[in-house]
Amino acid sequence: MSILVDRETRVVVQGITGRDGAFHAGQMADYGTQVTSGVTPGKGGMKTDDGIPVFDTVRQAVDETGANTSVIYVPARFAADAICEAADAGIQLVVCVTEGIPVKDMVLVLPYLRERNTRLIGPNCPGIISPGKTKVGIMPGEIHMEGPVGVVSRSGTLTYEVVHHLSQSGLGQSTCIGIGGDPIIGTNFLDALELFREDDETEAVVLIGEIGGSDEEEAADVIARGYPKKVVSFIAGRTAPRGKRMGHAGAIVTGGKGTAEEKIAAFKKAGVDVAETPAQIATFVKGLLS
Amino acid sequence: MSILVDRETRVVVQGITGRDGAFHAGQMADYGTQVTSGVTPGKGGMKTDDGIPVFDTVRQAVDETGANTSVIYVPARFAADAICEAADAGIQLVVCVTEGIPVKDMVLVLPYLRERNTRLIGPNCPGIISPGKTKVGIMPGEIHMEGPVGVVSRSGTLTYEVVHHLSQSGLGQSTCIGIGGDPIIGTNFLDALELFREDDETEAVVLIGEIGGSDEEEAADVIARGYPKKVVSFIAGRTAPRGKRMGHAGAIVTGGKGTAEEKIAAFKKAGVDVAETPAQIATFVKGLLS
Amino acid sequence: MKIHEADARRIFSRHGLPVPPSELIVSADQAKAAAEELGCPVVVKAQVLVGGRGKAGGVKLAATPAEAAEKAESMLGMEIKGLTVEKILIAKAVEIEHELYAGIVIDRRSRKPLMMVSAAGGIDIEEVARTSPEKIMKVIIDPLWGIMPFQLRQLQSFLSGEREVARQIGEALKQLYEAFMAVDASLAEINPLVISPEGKVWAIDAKINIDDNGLYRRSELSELRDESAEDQGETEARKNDLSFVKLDGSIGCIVNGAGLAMATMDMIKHYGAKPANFLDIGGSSSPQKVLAAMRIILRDEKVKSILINIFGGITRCDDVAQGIIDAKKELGIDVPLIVRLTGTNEERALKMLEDTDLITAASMDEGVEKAIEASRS
Amino acid sequence: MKIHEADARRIFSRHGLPVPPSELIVSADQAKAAAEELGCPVVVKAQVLVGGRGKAGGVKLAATPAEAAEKAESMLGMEIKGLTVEKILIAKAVEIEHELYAGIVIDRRSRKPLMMVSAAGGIDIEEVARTSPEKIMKVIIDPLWGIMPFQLRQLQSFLSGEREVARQIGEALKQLYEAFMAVDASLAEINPLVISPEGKVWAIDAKINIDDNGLYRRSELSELRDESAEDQGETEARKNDLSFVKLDGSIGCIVNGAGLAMATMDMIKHYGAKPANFLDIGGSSSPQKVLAAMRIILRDEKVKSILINIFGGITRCDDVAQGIIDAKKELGIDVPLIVRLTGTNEERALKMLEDTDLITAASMDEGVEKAIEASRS
Repeated sequence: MSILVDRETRVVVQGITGRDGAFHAGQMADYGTQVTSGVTPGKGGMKTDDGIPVFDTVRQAVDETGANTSVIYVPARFAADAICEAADAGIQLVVCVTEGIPVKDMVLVLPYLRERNTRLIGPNCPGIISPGKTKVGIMPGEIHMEGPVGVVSRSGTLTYEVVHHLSQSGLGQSTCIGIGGDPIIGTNFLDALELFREDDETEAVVLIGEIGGSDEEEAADVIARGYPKKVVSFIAGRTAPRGKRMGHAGAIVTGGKGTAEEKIAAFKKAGVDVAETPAQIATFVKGLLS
Repeated sequence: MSILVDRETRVVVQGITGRDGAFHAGQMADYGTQVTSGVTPGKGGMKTDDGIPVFDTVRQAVDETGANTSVIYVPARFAADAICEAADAGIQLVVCVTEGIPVKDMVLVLPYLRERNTRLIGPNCPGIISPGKTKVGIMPGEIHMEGPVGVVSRSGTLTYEVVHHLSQSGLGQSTCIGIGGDPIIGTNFLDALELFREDDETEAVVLIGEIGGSDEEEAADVIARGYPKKVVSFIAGRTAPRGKRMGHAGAIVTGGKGTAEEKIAAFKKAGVDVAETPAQIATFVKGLLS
Repeated sequence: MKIHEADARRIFSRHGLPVPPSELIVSADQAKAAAEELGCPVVVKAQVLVGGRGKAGGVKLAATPAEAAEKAESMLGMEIKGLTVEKILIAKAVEIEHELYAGIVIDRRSRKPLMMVSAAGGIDIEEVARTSPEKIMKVIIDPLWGIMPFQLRQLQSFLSGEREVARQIGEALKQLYEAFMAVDASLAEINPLVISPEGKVWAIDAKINIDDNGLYRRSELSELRDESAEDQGETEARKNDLSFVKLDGSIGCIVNGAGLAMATMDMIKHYGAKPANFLDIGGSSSPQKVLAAMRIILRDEKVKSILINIFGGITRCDDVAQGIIDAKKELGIDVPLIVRLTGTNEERALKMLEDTDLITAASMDEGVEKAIEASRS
Repeated sequence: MKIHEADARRIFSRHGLPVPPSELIVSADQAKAAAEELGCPVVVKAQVLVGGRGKAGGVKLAATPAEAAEKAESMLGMEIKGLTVEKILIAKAVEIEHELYAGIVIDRRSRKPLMMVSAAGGIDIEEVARTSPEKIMKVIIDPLWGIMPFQLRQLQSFLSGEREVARQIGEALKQLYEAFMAVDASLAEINPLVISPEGKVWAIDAKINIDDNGLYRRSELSELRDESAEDQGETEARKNDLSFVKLDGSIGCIVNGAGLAMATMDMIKHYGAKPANFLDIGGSSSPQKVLAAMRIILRDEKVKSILINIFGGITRCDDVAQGIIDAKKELGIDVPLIVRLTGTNEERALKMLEDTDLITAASMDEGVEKAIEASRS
């Protein structure tokens, strides 16, 4: 059993008639994901070029197709409502790819999800993939391979880079979760570590952090208190200047807090190997697993 | 172990310098309740005539006296804030005696409590008593006696009447909970039944309902599905006209829903004895327990 | 608290709902002037706080100002379910293609506002709920977030397949919710919400009940209370902080606590008689309240005996006893009083009543039986 | 987005905060007139978007209109931390008895707004937090309920033992929170919030940062952006939907994805050189974006080579290749370009670039090493 998603995952794509939604619905289906349905208000009744039925509301999609997981590609200003709609329709896992959602919206959305026991991945994230089983998001499926390494990351392409190295070194992945680059996200490092803790397919975890916030420090704390799997980490942004946002809304050192040095120190203190380059991650994991 | 409160309960009285708060703080202390502290904003630092220390905020009261249960006597317009203050300070059980709180306030308060895992009894209720151990509320302590009967009721004085009969018949009470007469309350019959279910001090439960809403019907449903204790019920308002509020904000038959007949039928269907008069309740319980 | 349609329309308008223009009038002349100003046809609507006024002849269409005057004339002073028509609303008539229903209440089960809509409007919604539940859509609104865009989309597309009409409906539902919350309503209803042949949405009726407990926040709303729609006793009770409901039996009741008061009524029935009223003097009683309670009950000539049933807790029995003594002095009571007092300060109370001609009872059962007996003698 | 004090004061005022009256001026004459109108003494405050302007001489007291003019004159055109003073705020001075601090940010851990107050105001609050944490009180605000009365009582009684002063502080904190939420702020700060000798509370400074993602909701706020406070490249990047941060090294970088872009910078450092910039072309790239990125980077004369590091996912490598070709044609690039392209449409891209003089690299490590080497030759 992989975490969060597996072959039984039944996906509804919110914003399926948009450019990104349409493209990735097809990509996911090609990868083998059960893309059961899509939602675009006002376009209910049509089918996509890939033959996926489109509904006006998530509730209809759930009722008609048994979707249990949603992936969201709607524009930022409609995304918070789309997330809540999914939760209200009983969707248990929502992956929000959309970037640029106001922080205030997320602050209001998260308690709504919590009340409904819905887990959110993202926003502003590449999604989640359990190689060989299913992918829900936008990551290129072909660079992944099945195996024992769990990956959790705040970034998108940097994760692809790391996964690429892992696969090339023969290290497959159990599940890769892109938790997103925003300051306020639904699932953080701690949550992901807890999921991997119990996952018997996962033998080692790669944690790819970056400057901003203190999620990495909190993860290091948890590992220091006893974590049953090997962990290798990487922190992006050692050379980032203070007070400047580095692309991701969450990647900023403010008031001297959230620096790469602090995070690296916390991991080292917790006994976690911290790689200097993406390629080194694979080397470290290989060493730990052999 | 009684439910919700026991000898270890440490009470803070919110609104302790008001007429009702002051009087009942003394009454509770006389009964043996550990009344640790009181709160009235702006009066922190003083002591009541009974020597109970007064604080400006619940947080201070909790920090200084280890209070874990609050009982609220503040006026209706300040009650919602008082309830939230207690929850925010880490109080796990809040008993709100105050009557006349707008429904909208309660609708907003309940999710706040839920997020903080705080249980509310009431509002507009007499409170809770575990005879011989502690009382948190306004009921006359002397009519109660220790014993095996759990009592849960939407009303105040009617409960006293029933308890009076029980005690006179030699049937003591494990815990009596007045859940309150408002339409929106923190703890309802179902919640109380679940608490009594596991309570090894309780052998039988008396459920005193009234017209309005469908809490009684839901309780009957639960009992019908299998409840490990004997239950006797009573429904007030058989002679109440439709569409008229009978004192309690929640006691009203609207749109033909919430009648005494429906409730009585539901209990009978669930195999629960329904008493015709308060005195009969004690007779029924006696029969069931002998 | 129920408020008149005219007031509810004003609240709806303030929140942007599409309510046709109207004027409130009290004479046939005013009706004519209003109809001229608004432009005919107009609807002439009796302002009474009861349902079913349409069937009772309280709603009429008028094609000309003269007709409006005539219909208003015949409606003014008319009785509808015991209430006299004193005011009339003259509203611009709207052509109707479809009638929908939209309403909000506080749902006790979810503890949240619940919006209910139906494509079958203009008729009794409870009837629709019973016979054709599939014609109704309900959504629970989380007041922390308000009604959400996705919920409006669900509701509006359930009510209309036409994009522009659906948009207007969604807008109206949002405004209805805002009005509901703004006035601390316990019910807000548009029945019917209509679609005109040109595809314009109108709220042509308006009903709002307000939570009395929330009135302190908006004193201007308190002024909307129409005491003429209440029993005189209820008005007086409210002013004295009592809960009173008039019934048609012969045994008056004064009780502390709503549950005990209902149980007292039920027991009167159980023993074969009928209660004359529900009356709860509440928690912190005082002699004045008992006096007021007695005055209200004595106004009912059907009352043959009065039972005072008190289980003292916060209520002090001596306060009640003092109230009874005062009442006997001031009101000249000529029906038997049966008194059952137990609890706080019981002994002092019984001593106070020792030299009176009251009938005392040791239990509620005994009190009820004695009250019935006394009412028959 | 940072906005000027004058704009933040206006937002605070609109939400009822007690902000002393002020005028924004651009000349000494205007300063004099403003001081006359407001009444002296006044404070002359340079409007620049950096902290520490007080220490840099950007805040002065003036006892007379003439002095205000004089101080404004000397301040206009002055440089503070690289920014030129172009506007000045003339604000009525208030007497100060105590200086407090009040600020709100979004707390990442609780995912909610966090209000922080301190009786030690007027100075660097991070310094206070480090050295005297007991002087700070923090409360987490649940935005679904807003800041609650009990929280205001906690905060105000922490800041003042005087009832009336505490009441004013509570009021101000509530308004600060309302302003924070109303503009989608990521930070709102009053430092200092002062108490005058007469016990009146004043917000004499105002700072607001706004969440760029929320700007679409209030277009009037977008106009408060001061582009003169930004690097020219940053402004241009924002208009082209790129993320760009200027640094002081010699290796330009064009990368897709913020994490990969940071990792690229870090790796340049790791291999012994310094990056000239952070640049993320984002997800759905286009040739135009690559062209704009190239133009921005080439403006920096310190740049000795440019590394293009793309891991194609949504980003299509052929789009990037087209952008490079366009840039070479249009911009006349005279520094070496090192290209690492992998992922979506990689092969097509490499074919497109076959006949150019670009240096290609098979991996990120190789790309970085070649870029450093090229920069040194």
